[in-house]
Amino acid sequence: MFIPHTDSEREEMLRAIGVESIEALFQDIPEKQRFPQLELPPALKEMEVAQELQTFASINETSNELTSFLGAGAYNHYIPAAVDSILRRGEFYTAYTPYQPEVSQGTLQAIYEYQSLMAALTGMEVSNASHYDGATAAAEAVSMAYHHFRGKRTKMVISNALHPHYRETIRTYHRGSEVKIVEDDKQHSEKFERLADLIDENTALVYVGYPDFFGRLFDLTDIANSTHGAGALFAVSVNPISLGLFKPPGEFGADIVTGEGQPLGIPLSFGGPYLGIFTTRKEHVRRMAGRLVGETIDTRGQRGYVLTLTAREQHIRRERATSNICTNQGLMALAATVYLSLLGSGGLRQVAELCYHKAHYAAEKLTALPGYSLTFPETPFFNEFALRCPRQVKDIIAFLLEHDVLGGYDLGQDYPGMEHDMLVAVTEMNSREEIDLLADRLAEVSYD
Amino acid sequence: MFIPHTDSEREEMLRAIGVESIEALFQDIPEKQRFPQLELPPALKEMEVAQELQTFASINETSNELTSFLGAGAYNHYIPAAVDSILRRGEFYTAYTPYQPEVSQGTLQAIYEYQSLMAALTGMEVSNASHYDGATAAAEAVSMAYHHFRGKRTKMVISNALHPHYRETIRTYHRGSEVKIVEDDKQHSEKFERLADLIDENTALVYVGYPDFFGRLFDLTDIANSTHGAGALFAVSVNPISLGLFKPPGEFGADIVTGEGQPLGIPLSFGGPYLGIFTTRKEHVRRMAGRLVGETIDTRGQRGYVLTLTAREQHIRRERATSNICTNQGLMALAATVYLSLLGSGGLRQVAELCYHKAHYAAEKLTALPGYSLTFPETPFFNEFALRCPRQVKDIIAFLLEHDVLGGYDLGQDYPGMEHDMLVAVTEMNSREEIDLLADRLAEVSYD
Amino acid sequence: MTEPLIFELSSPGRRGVTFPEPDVPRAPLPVGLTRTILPLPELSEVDVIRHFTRLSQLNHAVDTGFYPLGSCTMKYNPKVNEETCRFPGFLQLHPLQPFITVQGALALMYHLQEMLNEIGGYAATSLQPAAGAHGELTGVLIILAYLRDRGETQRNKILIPDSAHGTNPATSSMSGLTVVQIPSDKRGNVDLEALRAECDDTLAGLMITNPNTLGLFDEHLGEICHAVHQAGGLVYGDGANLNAIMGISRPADCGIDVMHFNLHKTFSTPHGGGGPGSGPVGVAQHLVDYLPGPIVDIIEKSDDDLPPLFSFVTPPKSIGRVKAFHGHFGVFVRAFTYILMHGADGLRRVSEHAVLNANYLRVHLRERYRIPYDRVCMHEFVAEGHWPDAPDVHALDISKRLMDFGFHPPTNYFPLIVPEALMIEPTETESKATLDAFIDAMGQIADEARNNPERLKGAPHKTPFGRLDEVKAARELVLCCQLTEGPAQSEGA
Amino acid sequence: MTEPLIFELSSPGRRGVTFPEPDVPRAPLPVGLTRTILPLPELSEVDVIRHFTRLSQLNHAVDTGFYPLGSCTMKYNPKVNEETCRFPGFLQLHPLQPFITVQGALALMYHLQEMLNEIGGYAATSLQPAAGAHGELTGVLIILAYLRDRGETQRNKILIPDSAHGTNPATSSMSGLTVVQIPSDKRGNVDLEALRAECDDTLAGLMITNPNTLGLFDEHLGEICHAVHQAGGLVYGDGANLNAIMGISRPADCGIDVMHFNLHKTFSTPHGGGGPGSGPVGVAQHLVDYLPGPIVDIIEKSDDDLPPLFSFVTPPKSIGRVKAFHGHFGVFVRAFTYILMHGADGLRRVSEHAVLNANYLRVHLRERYRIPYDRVCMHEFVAEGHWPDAPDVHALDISKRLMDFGFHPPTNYFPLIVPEALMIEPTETESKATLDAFIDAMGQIADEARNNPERLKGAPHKTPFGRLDEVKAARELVLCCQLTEGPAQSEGA
Ligand SMILES: Cc1ncc(COP(=O)(O)O)c(C=O)c1O
Ligand SMILES: Cc1ncc(COP(=O)(O)O)c(C=O)c1O
Repeated sequence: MFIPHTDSEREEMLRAIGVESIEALFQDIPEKQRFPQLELPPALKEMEVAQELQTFASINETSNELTSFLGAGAYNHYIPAAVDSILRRGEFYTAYTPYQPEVSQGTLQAIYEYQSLMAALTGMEVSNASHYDGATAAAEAVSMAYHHFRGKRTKMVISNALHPHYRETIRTYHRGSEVKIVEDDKQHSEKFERLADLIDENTALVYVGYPDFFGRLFDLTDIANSTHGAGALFAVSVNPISLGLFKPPGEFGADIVTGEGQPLGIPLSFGGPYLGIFTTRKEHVRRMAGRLVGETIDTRGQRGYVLTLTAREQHIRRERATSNICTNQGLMALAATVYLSLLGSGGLRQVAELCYHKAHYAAEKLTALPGYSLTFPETPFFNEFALRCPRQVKDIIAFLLEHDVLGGYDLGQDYPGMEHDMLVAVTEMNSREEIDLLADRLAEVSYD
Repeated sequence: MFIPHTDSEREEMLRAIGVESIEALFQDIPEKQRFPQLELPPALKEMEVAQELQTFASINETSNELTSFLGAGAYNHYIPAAVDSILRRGEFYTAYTPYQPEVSQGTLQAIYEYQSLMAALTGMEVSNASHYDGATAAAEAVSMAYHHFRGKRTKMVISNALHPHYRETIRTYHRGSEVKIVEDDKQHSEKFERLADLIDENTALVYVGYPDFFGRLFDLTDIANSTHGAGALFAVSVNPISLGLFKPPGEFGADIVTGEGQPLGIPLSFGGPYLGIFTTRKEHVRRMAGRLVGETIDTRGQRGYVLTLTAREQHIRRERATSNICTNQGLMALAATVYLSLLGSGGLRQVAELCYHKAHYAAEKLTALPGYSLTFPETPFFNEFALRCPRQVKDIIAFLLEHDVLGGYDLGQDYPGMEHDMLVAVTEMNSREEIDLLADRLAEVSYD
Repeated sequence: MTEPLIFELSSPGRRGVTFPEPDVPRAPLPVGLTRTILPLPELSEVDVIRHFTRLSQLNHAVDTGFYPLGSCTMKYNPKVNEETCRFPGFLQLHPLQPFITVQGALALMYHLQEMLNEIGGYAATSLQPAAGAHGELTGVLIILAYLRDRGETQRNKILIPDSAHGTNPATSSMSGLTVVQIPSDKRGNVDLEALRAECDDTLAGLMITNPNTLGLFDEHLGEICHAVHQAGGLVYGDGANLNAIMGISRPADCGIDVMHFNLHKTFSTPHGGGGPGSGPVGVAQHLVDYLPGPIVDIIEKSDDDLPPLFSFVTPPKSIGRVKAFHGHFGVFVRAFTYILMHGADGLRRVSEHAVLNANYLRVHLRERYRIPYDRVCMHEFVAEGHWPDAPDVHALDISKRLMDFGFHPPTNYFPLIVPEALMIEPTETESKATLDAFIDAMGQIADEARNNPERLKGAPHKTPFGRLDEVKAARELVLCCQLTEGPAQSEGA
Repeated sequence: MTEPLIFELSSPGRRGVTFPEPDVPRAPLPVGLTRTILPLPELSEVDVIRHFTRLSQLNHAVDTGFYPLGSCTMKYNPKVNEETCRFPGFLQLHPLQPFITVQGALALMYHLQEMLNEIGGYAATSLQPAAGAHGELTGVLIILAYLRDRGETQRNKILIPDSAHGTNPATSSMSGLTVVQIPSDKRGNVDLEALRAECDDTLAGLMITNPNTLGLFDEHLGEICHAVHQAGGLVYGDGANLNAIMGISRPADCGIDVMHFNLHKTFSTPHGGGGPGSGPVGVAQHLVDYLPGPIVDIIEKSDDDLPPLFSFVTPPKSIGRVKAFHGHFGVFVRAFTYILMHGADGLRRVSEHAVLNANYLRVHLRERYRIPYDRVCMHEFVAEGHWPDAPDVHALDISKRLMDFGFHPPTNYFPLIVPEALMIEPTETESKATLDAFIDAMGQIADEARNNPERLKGAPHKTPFGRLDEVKAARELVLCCQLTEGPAQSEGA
């Protein structure tokens, strides 16, 4: 078990402390509130708990047992076995934030490599050591923009096609502040005209998804220019896998790139823990939240790494900190680092291409069925697309589930009027047969 | 992938060697036999192979999906998660035999601890670093006895109740030698009278199981005395879990103890890799086969460990070696070491008790059913017992399987005349409900 | 030997993992959107494994030795947790699957919510927050939503003791509140008078850590909460130190209206080299409707044959979600496993032994170190890492020297109210033998401070790296590397 | 810092793992048979994890660095193997389950048998042998059974080249055969004349390793096998060096009647710090009936709807089983995974690059080291670790000094026919960068042998341990420890 004390050791220790019993150590607690009898299930031994948890697990139907086309911000990618074999190393996962660099170079160098990889992938100059997830990274980007203008610009122009959870999280984070969130509508054209119309001299930030929640990819040049023309910052939320194939936001002039890092070697795990990516330009580094690792040398002349610019952080700057973040997603950042190191540029490109080609094959197959069409037929997409269906998506999903198929995501949940639009995600894990199967099943769905 | 060479590196290397192509390196092979086209399945990528193997795995019905009472030399025990977490450490499993002690102290000290644990558990003085399994350990014990008498005694008296696979392995190993194997019959009494009768002045070794293949436990005092009285060596094959509760063979005066170490934290894994335990008295150490680790110090005065008495082994003594064994079961010995370290004396005793009490509950339940009785009603047993059934065991097993119960082992396979005797094993993994379920099912089996 | 950077190990064209060729026709790529350069490192699998294996060995971790990092509860992380959270039935669940396909996961979350409610004394808990600080933000936003809902828009002041963790004030200002710092009294409690003086009708609430960061149970906790409540404010509890009081005292019973739990501290989930954590927030009845959604509830009660039906529901006045999806499920599985293995008595034993260990260290170390608030402590205590007769030696030197003994240093320079703070939290999973060895090392260091201060100033000596130049790092700001040709293998001699 | 022994970390009454109380009545224990003392160590889980984690870090391993241990094929062990072999559908199978419940496992074994047949050119393969030496014993017993079956009881002589591994002669004498050693010729081949001289009617056979332990493909292999066959003997192939010739040459095609495969060498299954291995034995048609049983066969062919039905069968004249159950199934899963990932072309590429790497090292090292049989080698080669102008420096010193560069030394003092042998097998999984770094280190060592021989004699310097006193170990024979009170924690300073 986990408490190593033997009876005699406990006695000896109490004697050293000079108390009669362990209970005596809790005199400071008012008697009325002391030693409540908690009602919890009886303690299980390891052997029993493993069986009990297996029971919980086996009640679920996994994305592996079902044929899954569900994405919407979390994707079923192949995770090379080497990733978890590194994550299982106790030296990594049972350490904490590397406050003491002399005995934490493993973690520190890995974070430094993570920062380097994220900067390279997004085409930006600096990366922090992680945020909680894609949603909170977006919320932190909004804070950063607000602080960038020292509160003088308060308007945040956010694409309605940014992930609904991210938009909601941004709103929650900024409930108490002066920040004003404005959105366009989902139908904005390739030129982001509606979004651009919202930009004014009070605008601190313009935020778009790339790919957006509907899987769409736009050329961001014009919207970046409009944003910068108004003196605002331009932020882009990405799916990192797509950057194996598509131009990084940095090339479009983004000031901030955030994203959900889950596709980079992190299991679905019912929604977490995932990884919030955050990169920016060097000029903004002091206003960026989160931990940061920098290169230096040690007393023996060896190259090494330390947490740096800690004066931005809550433990030093307290109420004037850039954010309250402390514990981050260290191990998930390590997963992404190992994943990208294994795949390299060739492997990442291959995964991105597989997703792209399979998704396009699926789109072609499904739109060939009577009654089905693309919701946004004009726009390029990456590995996910909105499919207009002949019946309400919620019925279609229920029908598919009867055939052990996890259909896509019901867009009507977030976008009123889209009750017939299903977001279909395809990854390298979906075989052609699975896609054909989906098509066969969908063909069976009759019109209303 | 696993071959790191890029095209340009390959070119450079060929140039350095001074050949035009890789093919040119194989000139020594006669052309006729060079570059055969092998017919193997097309190469799969990691992602595909993981799915493919999952398909093979899922076709099987595991001892976890079924309710299992199958033992007969391999047992379904709980393996604490900490065991595999150590076995997964690359520093352990991707190293080899610790020939170079300066960079192998991890393996060496772990083996030394293994030797110490095995000696303590069996009540003996020295242990080797492992044999392949319980069967080959037994075969090596026979060789050792033969060499002990320098070939002057050739008769090996072996209990017919030793595991049938072990007896067969002993015979195979000694096909080419002068060794003569004689067995008693399974019905020998608690006093081993029949076995004792076979002992004479040509007898080198007397071998018994403890518990034996039928799960039975005997007081070994008399047979040990008879053996020693004739000047022969006394060997005992054990189930190590039983030694958490029962007198170790060392206390009965055994000269050699062997056994199958699988129950000590090693998964069933369809029969292997397992662990051959081999311990003996110090006087025999030079004739013991297998690797051996001893304590010493290094040039800096630190306590350390090395392979020792290597002059017994094949790589030094060649045709005069004690055995040909080279690669052994290192990682499995590590598993047993971690398992025993976690359980300690208290935990091992607890497991042994659980097995004992549950098996006895099962015996009571099952023999209360009409038509069922103990085959050996007089003899104490550990966690396994022979159950006389009202029908042929092979039919019973088939019937139970229809109800997702893995019945016991059909003793008729090895012991003619025992077609109605089923060997039933019970471990801490079998709940009372499972045992009751077995009883319910067996009650349904009608008489012939 | 330093380890090259992953980029320095790269060789163009090399591949660690490859994927199958597409089994579908290739679609044309959109013009002008594809990327031309993708500067990622290229390695084989063995290079990657060696690199990260060697890196890992440069870390101190709970799995390699004692890690008494105060305020962080670096207890042992049971290995069975690492198995259960990896069961395919958990790992391969998509967060947006129809609820009917994830009843096991929902049941687990529901039971975990209930367990945390019971441990903290709360009416409801949201598992969504990702870490302690995230829980703080959630809790403070809940307090604000509650007050605003009652029309109390003028309440913009939050009180924070001077011993508080930096996340407390940072959270407050993120939430738009004005922070007023409250001093501590001589016994390490919140200064009750100072607190009362601020209890007016601009008060939104108080953020309190109890046991506090000195490791002390505030002797006036009841009065403090009462004062805040009287003034119309609410009390937020920073649950970082819950490891001291499970089954000993329930925060809600003491008057704390809302509190976050740290699953990565109290409930043994691993710290991951910085994260992930998980910071569920529990609330008393009056705040239940404000929790971030969704949380898990039973939507159809069980009957004889059928188990209950679980689903996500969003509380009616929810502040909204604080992150995507439902929180750190993988961390929940570990914490749930841990709680199941302990039960009520086991959790109480955990807290009892955490406190026993801290006091054992305290009474031994006070022989050589000044302990400013020296009374029976809870799970941790704070010593001063400085002596008048060794003026050059500082807490940092002691910390670095401890590394030579195979120990991770305590938390340094926090809480701010103790000069040269060494904040020591042994946790319950350490044996007396380990504590004794630590006491010996601390004793030897106290000797060296007088006899051989250079040994401390130059420490650590036996770690793979010596002290690192933090000034240089902050000045030069080299924050990422570029693809360069570098040494492929480190050298000997 | 040395690590205490597990027994020294023990504290009586401590528990690492506990089990539930029995859910059945306790049965009385048999009188006089129960044990009174059980002297096992008593630790908590964290103590155990720390102990073995720290121990592991004292090892060099493939996962930490280059490991060119000749004859052992220390190639990289793919991580996916470690996952597939742990699938519950494999791990939780009892070896004696009814065959109908284990069709997946049997199919895997059947396909692996077939694959090995194809790679070696054999008619049938038994997967049962546990390691290379065990395969040798199996193979030699098969040869004997075959000969005895034909009434040739006089054939008791086995020929073994002087370059052979020690397991070959040891196996032969275990099998009751008389070993005659055959010298090697100047080009490192078996001396054909010497061989022919022994080819009489007492000949049982020849054990040959090809490529041999010098890393050379015997230029007369065909003639050798022919000579043995002519004399009525059979040829056993020690397959330790198969990594050089997959898809390059099939041993059976060259006349080798029976051969063992080393799954733990050629097929990338991990060496486990000494094992487990797996040594399947392939045989040509005339020996098929003698294989140890059981092996897997199809007992009902597949038809349109149904897959084939697999079961165990025992060959009619089987020598009998050589161990319990069916062999190292967990190792089979890894090897099967590996072969599936490579296919025919991939395996050939493996051998090609193993040979490329060895020759690359050879041509660079021969500038500084004598290579006695210096011709194009296969997957390994043997250098002399000694120079006339540095008489005090030996192969062992070079080996120890290599450790300071982060490399595992080559195999020392084997094969016996090369004085001061350094047997170097890089394997195909090492990159040119690693080989170059090794060449540099070997060059520096060759310099030091002249300039600074003391540096070599005193090596290693940078490992956690210096040279160990083997004489003391063999003299004092301390082979296990007893429960004693010991230091619980290692010390600093
Ligand atoms: C007292 C206290 N409060 C809050 C926090 C922040 O918690 P987290 O790091 O999980 O965000 C910490 C972290 O160490 C802490 O010690
Ligand atoms: C040439 C040769 N033959 C046989 C063996 C014995 O194989 P194993 O160790 O698998 O028993 C070895 C082992 O290293 C070897 O190198």
